[in-house]
Amino acid sequence: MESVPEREDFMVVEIERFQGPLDLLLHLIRKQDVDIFDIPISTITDQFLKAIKGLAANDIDGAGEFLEMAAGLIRIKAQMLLPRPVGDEEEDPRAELVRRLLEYELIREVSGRLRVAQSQRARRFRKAYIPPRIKRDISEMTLETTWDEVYAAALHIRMPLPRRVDHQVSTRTVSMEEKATLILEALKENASVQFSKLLSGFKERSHGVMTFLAGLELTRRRVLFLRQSSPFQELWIYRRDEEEVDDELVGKLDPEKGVEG
Amino acid sequence: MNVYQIVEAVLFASDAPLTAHEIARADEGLDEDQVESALVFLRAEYDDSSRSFELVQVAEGYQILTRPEFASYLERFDNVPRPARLSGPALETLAIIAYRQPIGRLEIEYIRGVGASGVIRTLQDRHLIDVVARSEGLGRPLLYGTTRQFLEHFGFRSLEDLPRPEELPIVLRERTPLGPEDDLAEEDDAVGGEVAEKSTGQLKVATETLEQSSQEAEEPHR
Amino acid sequence: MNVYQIVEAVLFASDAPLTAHEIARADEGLDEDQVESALVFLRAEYDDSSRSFELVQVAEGYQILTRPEFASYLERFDNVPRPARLSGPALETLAIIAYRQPIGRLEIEYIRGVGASGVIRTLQDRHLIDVVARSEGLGRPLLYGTTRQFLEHFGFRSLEDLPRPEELPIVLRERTPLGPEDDLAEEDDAVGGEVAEKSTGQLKVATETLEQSSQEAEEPHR
Repeated sequence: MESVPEREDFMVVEIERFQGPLDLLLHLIRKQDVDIFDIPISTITDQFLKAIKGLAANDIDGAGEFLEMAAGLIRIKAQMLLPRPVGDEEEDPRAELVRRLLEYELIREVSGRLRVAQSQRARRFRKAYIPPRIKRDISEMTLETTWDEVYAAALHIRMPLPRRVDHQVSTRTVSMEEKATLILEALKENASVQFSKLLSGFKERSHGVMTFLAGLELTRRRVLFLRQSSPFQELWIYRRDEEEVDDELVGKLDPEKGVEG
Repeated sequence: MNVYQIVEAVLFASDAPLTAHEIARADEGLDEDQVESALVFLRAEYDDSSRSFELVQVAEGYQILTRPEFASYLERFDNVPRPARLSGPALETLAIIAYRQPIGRLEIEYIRGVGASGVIRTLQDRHLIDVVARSEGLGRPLLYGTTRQFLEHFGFRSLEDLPRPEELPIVLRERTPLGPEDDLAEEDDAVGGEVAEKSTGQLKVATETLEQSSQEAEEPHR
Repeated sequence: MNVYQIVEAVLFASDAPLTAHEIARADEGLDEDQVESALVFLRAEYDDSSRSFELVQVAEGYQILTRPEFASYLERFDNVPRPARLSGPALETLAIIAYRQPIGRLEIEYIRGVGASGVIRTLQDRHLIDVVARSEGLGRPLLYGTTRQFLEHFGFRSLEDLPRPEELPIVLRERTPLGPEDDLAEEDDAVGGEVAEKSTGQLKVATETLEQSSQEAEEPHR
């Protein structure tokens, strides 16, 4: 971890270096060693805005994407300030952003590996000069296909569905409460549990998402914390305070409750 | 690293014959004489170990080439085991073209839901279809239709003979338009059209695609 | 003529990796097993005789390539063709497509946070990706997948050579969608009011695509 002597200097980032707003955001977060599961949204938003200052003027390709992200950050910041009703199971306003950042971080990692693979492959050369050979015209080959085959294929052609204008919203059948209970149950026995363990037996993606969100929510309430030693390691959920691991907690997911000190 | 190995690597990877002088550029420590000896050594080695390639000297320099006696295998490799039958995608595409001709690639792709340039090329190579016109639409895309060989091969006197029973999917039985304009505009994505410049970009992209695919036709398939 | 010589000649005369099945086309009497044994034999022979090239398994086939340690010599020659390196955005986009194929443009853009149509077009032009299907979702957007050329470019034998799922963070390992569907709806704003699609099964479809494309490659390599 390199030291950051001057916060102000650090903030002068060359926007051109970044592949896009997520790249920049990830840079700001990782550079300062803040918890990605508990992003100080206000600070990060300010830094992001500062970093993209003058962007539009420079006429950088994709400036709109940075501005879009800026708007999103400001929206999240505002949502964080709003008091949330007791028992509200709406997700942490930051949750989706965290998911995107983690996924983007992975993609960045993978693309780094692709880059390495590309260079390694580029050290090998194939036979370059290959004398041209006379190839028989494909039309000289006897075609065995019969009309019956063509017709059979014709019968299977189906007109694409007309585009629908309305948007389908699937009902959320998995509740966060349910998943929070699952996590707390698991933490009764042990001080920590692997995230993947909590997913075993559930096939649908929504379970993964909900468990993750419940984890985030409980982290926010300081009931537990999530740790990942590095991007490619298993995600671990740790119990923060034994006394607080209580079934009652699940019932009152109250923003005020968890914030102590 | 032996000199003969370096020489071999250079000849293998070069797309043109190289003189001993040129090969010597591979390494500061190399001179032409060393390269010449390495070439003699390599030539003998390829002969002694019955390699199917040999070191050949042509006017412009040296090259590694397969020996002439393998030509028949290479020719067979190039020509023989092509499927004498059309693949599923090719059959489907042919059916669409037969019933909806003249039809452009984008429309075919719209109906099939996947790219069609490779299959169209195959069918063209087989002389079952051909470009029959050019659309008046944006980019004036090429329109395909069936050929006389198509009729001959399947034993139809004319296109009127194509069966059109009730069981045929409506998209083939009736030449109904494929839907609102934007459906085909959306299709522009197939060739990478930008959302922002959808209307103007389309023309440009379509033309590029045509040029590109005619270039591709000369390249071998993977 | 020995089998191994025929196999060698064919590999030597091809500019792309070939499967044992493809190589077997060279002679009627050849079957895949014979080709496989010949490949084992050739590989050992190249190693034993310190050839500067070796038999490499890549892109679901075999190819003769120079050994990496000769790269520095070869890079000095203009006559030695080198594949162009891909840009950062291209690599990121490929990474996304490789893992989540088949995947549509909007989802790629959401994951990267930037527009993707230009990059997608470039990757398609270079035959690293292709349209492999069409989503069943709204607007039936095109879905992209990687090609054999993709494997070749990175020297992968198959998609299995990509970093293994166990190495990936849990969130991705479970191939969590980008969020509940309503999250994607919100994202519409970011990508220009289009409707987002969902991705379905990933690696399975990719494999099918590869099989299909090798089937469709009705023409031989040069």
